[in-house]
Amino acid sequence: MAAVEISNIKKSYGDVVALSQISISIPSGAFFTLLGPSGCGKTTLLRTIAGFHQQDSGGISIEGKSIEHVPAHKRDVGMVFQDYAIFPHISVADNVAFGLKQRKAGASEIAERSEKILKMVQLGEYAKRMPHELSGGQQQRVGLARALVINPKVLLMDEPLSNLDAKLRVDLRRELREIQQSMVITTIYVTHDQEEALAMSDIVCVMYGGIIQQAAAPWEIYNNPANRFVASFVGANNFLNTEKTDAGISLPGSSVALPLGQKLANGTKFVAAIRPEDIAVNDNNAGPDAITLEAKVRQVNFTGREMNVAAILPSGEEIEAITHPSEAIVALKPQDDVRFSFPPHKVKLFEPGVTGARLQ
Amino acid sequence: MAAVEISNIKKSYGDVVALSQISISIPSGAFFTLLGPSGCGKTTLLRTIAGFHQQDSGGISIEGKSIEHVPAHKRDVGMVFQDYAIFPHISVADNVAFGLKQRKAGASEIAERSEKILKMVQLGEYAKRMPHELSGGQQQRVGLARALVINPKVLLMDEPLSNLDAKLRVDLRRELREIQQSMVITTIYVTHDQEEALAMSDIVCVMYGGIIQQAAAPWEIYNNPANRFVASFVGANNFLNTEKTDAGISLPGSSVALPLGQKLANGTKFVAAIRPEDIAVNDNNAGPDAITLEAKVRQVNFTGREMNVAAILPSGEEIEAITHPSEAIVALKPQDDVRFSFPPHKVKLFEPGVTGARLQ
Amino acid sequence: EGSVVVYSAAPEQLVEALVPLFEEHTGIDVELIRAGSGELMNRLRAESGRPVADVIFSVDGTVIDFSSELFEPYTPTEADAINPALSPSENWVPFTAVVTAFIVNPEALGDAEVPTSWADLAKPEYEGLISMARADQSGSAYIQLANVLQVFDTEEEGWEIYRGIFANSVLSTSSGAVPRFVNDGEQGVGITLEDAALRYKLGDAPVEIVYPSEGTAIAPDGMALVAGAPNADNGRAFIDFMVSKQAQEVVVEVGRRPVRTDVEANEALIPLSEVPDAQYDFAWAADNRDRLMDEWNEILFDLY
Amino acid sequence: MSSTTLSGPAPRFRLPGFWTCVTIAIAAILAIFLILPITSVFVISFFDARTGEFGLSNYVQVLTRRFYTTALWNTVIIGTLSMIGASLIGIPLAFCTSRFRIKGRAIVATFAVLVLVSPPFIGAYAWIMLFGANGAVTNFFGNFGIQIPSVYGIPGIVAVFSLKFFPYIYLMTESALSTINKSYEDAAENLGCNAFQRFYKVTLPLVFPAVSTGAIICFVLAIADFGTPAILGRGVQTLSTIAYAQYTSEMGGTPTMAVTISMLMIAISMAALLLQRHIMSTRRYASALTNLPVKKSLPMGRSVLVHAFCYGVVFLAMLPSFTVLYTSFLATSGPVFSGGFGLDSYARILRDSPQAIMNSFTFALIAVAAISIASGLISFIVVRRDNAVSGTLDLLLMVPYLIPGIVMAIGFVATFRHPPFDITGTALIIILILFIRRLPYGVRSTTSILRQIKPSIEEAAVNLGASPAKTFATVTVPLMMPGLIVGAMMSFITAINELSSTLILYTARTITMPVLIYVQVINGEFGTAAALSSLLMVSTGICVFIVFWLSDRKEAAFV
Ligand SMILES: Nc1ncnc2c1ncn2[C@@H]1O[C@H](COP(=O)(O)OP(=O)(O)OP(=O)(O)O)[C@@H](O)[C@H]1O
Ligand SMILES: Nc1ncnc2c1ncn2[C@@H]1O[C@H](COP(=O)(O)OP(=O)(O)OP(=O)(O)O)[C@@H](O)[C@H]1O
Ligand SMILES: [Mg+2]
Ligand SMILES: [Mg+2]
Repeated sequence: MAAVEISNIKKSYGDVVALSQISISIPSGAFFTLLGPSGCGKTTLLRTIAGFHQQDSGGISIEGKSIEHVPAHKRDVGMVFQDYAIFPHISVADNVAFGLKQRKAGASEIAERSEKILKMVQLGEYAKRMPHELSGGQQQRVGLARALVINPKVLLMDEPLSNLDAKLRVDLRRELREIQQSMVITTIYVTHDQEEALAMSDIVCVMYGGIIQQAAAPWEIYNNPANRFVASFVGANNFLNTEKTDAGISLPGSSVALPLGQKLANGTKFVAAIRPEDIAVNDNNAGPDAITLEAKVRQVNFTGREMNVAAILPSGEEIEAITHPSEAIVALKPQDDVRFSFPPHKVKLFEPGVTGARLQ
Repeated sequence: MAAVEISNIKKSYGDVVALSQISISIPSGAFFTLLGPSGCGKTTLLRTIAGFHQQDSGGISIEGKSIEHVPAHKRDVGMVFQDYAIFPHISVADNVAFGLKQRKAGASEIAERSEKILKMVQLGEYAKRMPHELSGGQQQRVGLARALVINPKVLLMDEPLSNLDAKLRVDLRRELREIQQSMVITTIYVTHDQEEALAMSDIVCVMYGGIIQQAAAPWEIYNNPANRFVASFVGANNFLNTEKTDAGISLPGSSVALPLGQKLANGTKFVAAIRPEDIAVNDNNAGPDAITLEAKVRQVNFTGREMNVAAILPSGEEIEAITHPSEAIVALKPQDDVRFSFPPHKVKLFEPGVTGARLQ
Repeated sequence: EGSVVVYSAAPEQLVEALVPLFEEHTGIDVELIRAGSGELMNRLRAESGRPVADVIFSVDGTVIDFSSELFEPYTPTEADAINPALSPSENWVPFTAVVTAFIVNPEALGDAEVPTSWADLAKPEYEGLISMARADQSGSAYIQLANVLQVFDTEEEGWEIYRGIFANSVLSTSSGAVPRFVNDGEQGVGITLEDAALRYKLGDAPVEIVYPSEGTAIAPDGMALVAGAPNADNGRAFIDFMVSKQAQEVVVEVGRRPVRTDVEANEALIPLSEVPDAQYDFAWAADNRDRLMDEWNEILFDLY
Repeated sequence: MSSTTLSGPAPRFRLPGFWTCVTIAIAAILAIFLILPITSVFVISFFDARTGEFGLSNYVQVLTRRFYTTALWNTVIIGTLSMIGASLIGIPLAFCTSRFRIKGRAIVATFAVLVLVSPPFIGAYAWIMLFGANGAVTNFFGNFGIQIPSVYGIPGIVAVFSLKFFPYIYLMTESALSTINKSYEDAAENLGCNAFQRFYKVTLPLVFPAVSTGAIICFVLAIADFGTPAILGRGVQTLSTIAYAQYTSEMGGTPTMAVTISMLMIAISMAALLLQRHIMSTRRYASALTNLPVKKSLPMGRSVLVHAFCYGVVFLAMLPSFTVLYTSFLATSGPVFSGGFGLDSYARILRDSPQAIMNSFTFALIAVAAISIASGLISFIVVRRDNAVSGTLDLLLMVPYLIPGIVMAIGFVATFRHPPFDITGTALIIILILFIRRLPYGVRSTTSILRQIKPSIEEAAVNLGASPAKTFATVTVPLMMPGLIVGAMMSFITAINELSSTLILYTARTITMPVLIYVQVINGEFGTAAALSSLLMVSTGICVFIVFWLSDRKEAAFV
């Protein structure tokens, strides 16, 4: 039985449709991430599950029970807030104990469980502190402890790491994942950071415009994007416009045919996507079956592990390659001629439009 | 002659030493970046050059002239602010013209130069707009135009991109670099983002604790860090503790000797650094001259272009490898045994301590 | 022809009627400061180094006698026409006779009878029904105090009665508010001035004027020239005008008793001869002021 | 290279900068017009009222005589109860208007502000006209045999103060409630709190700083107000009525006891303020505003209740103002209302009081001009120059809030009646006291807007070649303008309504409307007093409107 079952949820704010026909089934113990750009409806969905507002239609059930008529304060879902929302007027220990007190737990039980959970988030010594005496990352962990201590059936997190700096974010996401795995707690996590989503999740659910674009394991999302939106939002990608002609489909400047079902009509427009890390720069070993495009360098950036070569194709389209750093590539200057090559099977085809469907 | 010559600058705020003994010489036309963690004194140094506060000792000269007794409003250095600092009550054109008016330029000259510079930052049509009608990136460019139009001897920028979102940041850093190169203007740029520093600069100057750790070209900084701090702050790195014994230096769990001058005394402690991208995971082709370490997986994260394998060595030290994604690595689970291998010549040795010096 | 600065404790309607007349008559501009007599004396004292005012107008004479160093004696040109009984002091010139009276609103009295004497007011049935101004803030209230002390056989008896009245009273910060409260029915009896009560009566308010049977103070309101007055001549002209027949007739119109023997009182009032006269002793009131006020303060401290 | 350095300009003496000069000037002004008068009053309180000997005898007297100690208790009780009463009205009202959709919320807020700025003193009489022994409302209910509780005595005073001062709590709490991070409340709900638990366990503690600041203001004002207890007290003495009575006593002389009592009042206010600061210092509430609260629509039944409460409260609080307005249009015959309506009262004030009307506007406008200039400069020093002087300035500007006007005025008289500062009796002394007493309103407004202006904008101007003075004039001032205007309006409103200090300083030439209203009221001349008050309310109302129109956080500008 799925831990959380969402069926056909709709929600509008006046004219703005925030969610349309959302259906999700989340297996027990999974780390499930809602990923999408700002305004796509992630927070709305999460808050609907928490009960902070009512959906227009559709149902939610947790562990098989519909929660439609359960008010927010009785839903037993834990929530970690983006802005921490640690009560600033009470100590760390009191923050953690807050939910237990509401549940009328005994004093000794409260003390014991609070202590245990604070140790788990490595804040054992901070129990007596006031929230303003903690750093951002520590506050975030208090928020997590406060949500976990009540043994919620589901843990909800709305961009819990987005206010932290880069290094801390990476550390905390590991910790979060470890705690989630050790407690085996079903988690719904909201983020707009694709790297975070890929790195943490069992299932990534990409949303756009209130609609689910794809829900799958990270590897699948990255390597088999269901549509152009997913391909562009998750990881970097080059999109080149092309068209089916009598000769089949190829890219301007190259005669190598792109793989494609032959059923399509002549004149149909497509978008070919190729990930920058799949492109080789000035690769003399590229065989005749590789697609090879000539371009002019716009800028070359060294970023440590990688080199980033941005160039302009004769068509005026911009194309970018990411390669291992090498002295030869570092030496490239703007306006130099450059040759990009990549195997045709790495190219994916989509229908035009932001959410154009995947072909093949 | 260097465009900017900073000699022996010291500056304290009460007990806090913000800058100690800073000496820098910046060649004319260079893009010079101050890189360092929060609180290392970057802003303090920049503001000292701009004249917003007085150094305790030491001198600054621009184009050979000391500016010690020149008040801030007469220094002729352009500045681009992190929070844009566009005058909100006057139009874009008036913002750009502000500095020229202070210099009592004629009306026609003002109009001409403002127009030219606005075109250069691609805001030609926005001259009449009020600042609040512009996006963050556009405001940033107004700030740039306003600083450039007075033909400053030096251009200062304090984290000008840090308030923008990730995608725009990458776009704007390309544009910034292009404009700087086309105008050949000496630029001092402050950032704490090492990727940004590497990608944009002619010279990167890494600061820590008010002291310059290393100033060199990006490639040099990444590949030849002068001390442990630079090695850890620029790019990712694994640091493993070791010690010189009679047998020479090797890592615990491996018998392959690390390259090193033989002059050092037995018992001396070192830190061996290996970049995660130099480590191969479960590589069956690793030869006997490669260093091979056994470890237990802690977490495996897929981030799209890369896989991140964090593991624990028998010594309890943590080690991380970054590799190309592969199904085999995706399949790794926590607690699995894993074998890390890397060539000894990729290992760098440092003295212990945060800023331990490079050996060899 | 210049101006004159007048510190006045006179009721609004008197000032409104007289000042424009004076200005018209003499061409001198009047600058008027209105306040209670206590406040005015404070100001005069504060300003004594460099006086601002020329004349103090319509305050209780004892107040002037009490601080006579602040003033310069002056005899008006028509001094002869003034009733000598109303002119007991060299220090000041009488301007009008002020008669203490009760203003009574029978509707607001509840079960209590309309009081007819000071002794009545001390009876317990008037508890909380009497409105009275503070003797330390209002000149007329001080007169009332001295009045009560003078009409009984001994001063002790007077204090006994006064204490009773005090205990029954609600103190008001100003004498002007006393008849207002009675008019509004907030209180039943007000100890006030005859002319103030008369104005309400003339306005058809449900009030009566009662003169206490033991005797009531018929006190001249005084005016005096300020020592070192910046416009001393205009000040004298002001004083002269205020005792003139023309001015005194206006005084009568607004309900005050004239000081001149050749001007008749307002017909809505009973003749002065029928008012029970307490033969109010100004000199005694002035001489004993410190002592009486100390005693008054003690009562205040006791009661509250 | 080194040769260039050598030929550089030799170190030379630098003139004190623009801001250093301004700081010195401001410090001098505050020292002369704020510290000096207060010190001289303070000194007076140590000279025995009778003997003139130096010592603590006045304080001993005040702290041992039953008369004074009773008054002290009355004061503390009235202050505390009024503060509680105002909180009991203000907090629920703020909660309703910030959390529920209220039709005409702007009207509620406007009335609340108008209550704040209604003319002083006359309100208490209006209450008597309504709820006195023979008041209109009392009689109305009396007809049905219903006995209305007395408006007199401590309960009446507390009720009137609660209704008069609740807007401070309401406005401050409202603005805090609408900027509180909603995540806190969500978190509480998520952890199992129902609506009521959420309010008292989380929301209320979070707005404590605002609530307590509002409460302190109520407390300070309630203990300093002498008009209401004097009129409604019926024998209840408070420190303020005694101080005023002593000052205006016939006996004259140095107002030693009045001053001593005032010092006691200041000490009580100060103690209350320090207590609040102490409580606040242990908490810190900064939080990001990522999740703004939303206003809920209520179901019909509850919505009606909430609306009735909101409108009921402000209507009740506005009653005295309405009464005054109504009274001003009654026909009069002498002091008695002769029945029917008429414009007699207005005709009379136009005839008799043009001087007072002129004065009021002239003084307030001049004072406000000075306040605007000074507050612009002061706020720059306080906000931008982080040094000992700026900290002291900030603290010093709290002082006028705590010092009753009467004390300030006594201080002015004591200080400025000797050459070379002999300005008693002039318009200048009134303008100066208005300036010093209302300066904090201007500074507070400009300070808060300046805090929102990033310093980098000014640095940008300097960097582009503008001198510090020029930067202030061309960049800072235009950006501060909304705050300057709101501050100017606030100080204008409060300056034109100022009574307690001008009452002591005015002369014939410098009488103002509130003073005239006071004089008229104590003389029983209600009609003209009401007409003058109405005039004052209208001009104040216009300013309120302008502030509403200009300021973002509307009502919040008033506290
Ligand atoms: N209270 C509201 N009233 C009206 N519209 C709203 C409200 N809350 C959200 N919306 C709109 O609903 C849509 C979805 O909003 P939501 O907050 O769920 O997005 P999100 O995916 O969480 O975005 P972000 O990453 O910026 O947090 C947006 O278009 C938003 O503008
Ligand atoms: N006005 C000040 N008063 C006291 N200490 C200060 C002040 N400004 C900066 N410091 C301290 O001086 C040190 C250097 O500060 P600086 O602002 O130069 O750092 P930074 O490198 O720019 O950091 P960031 O990346 O956070 O902007 C820090 O320790 C900081 O706390
Ligand atoms: Mg969101
Ligand atoms: Mg900085």
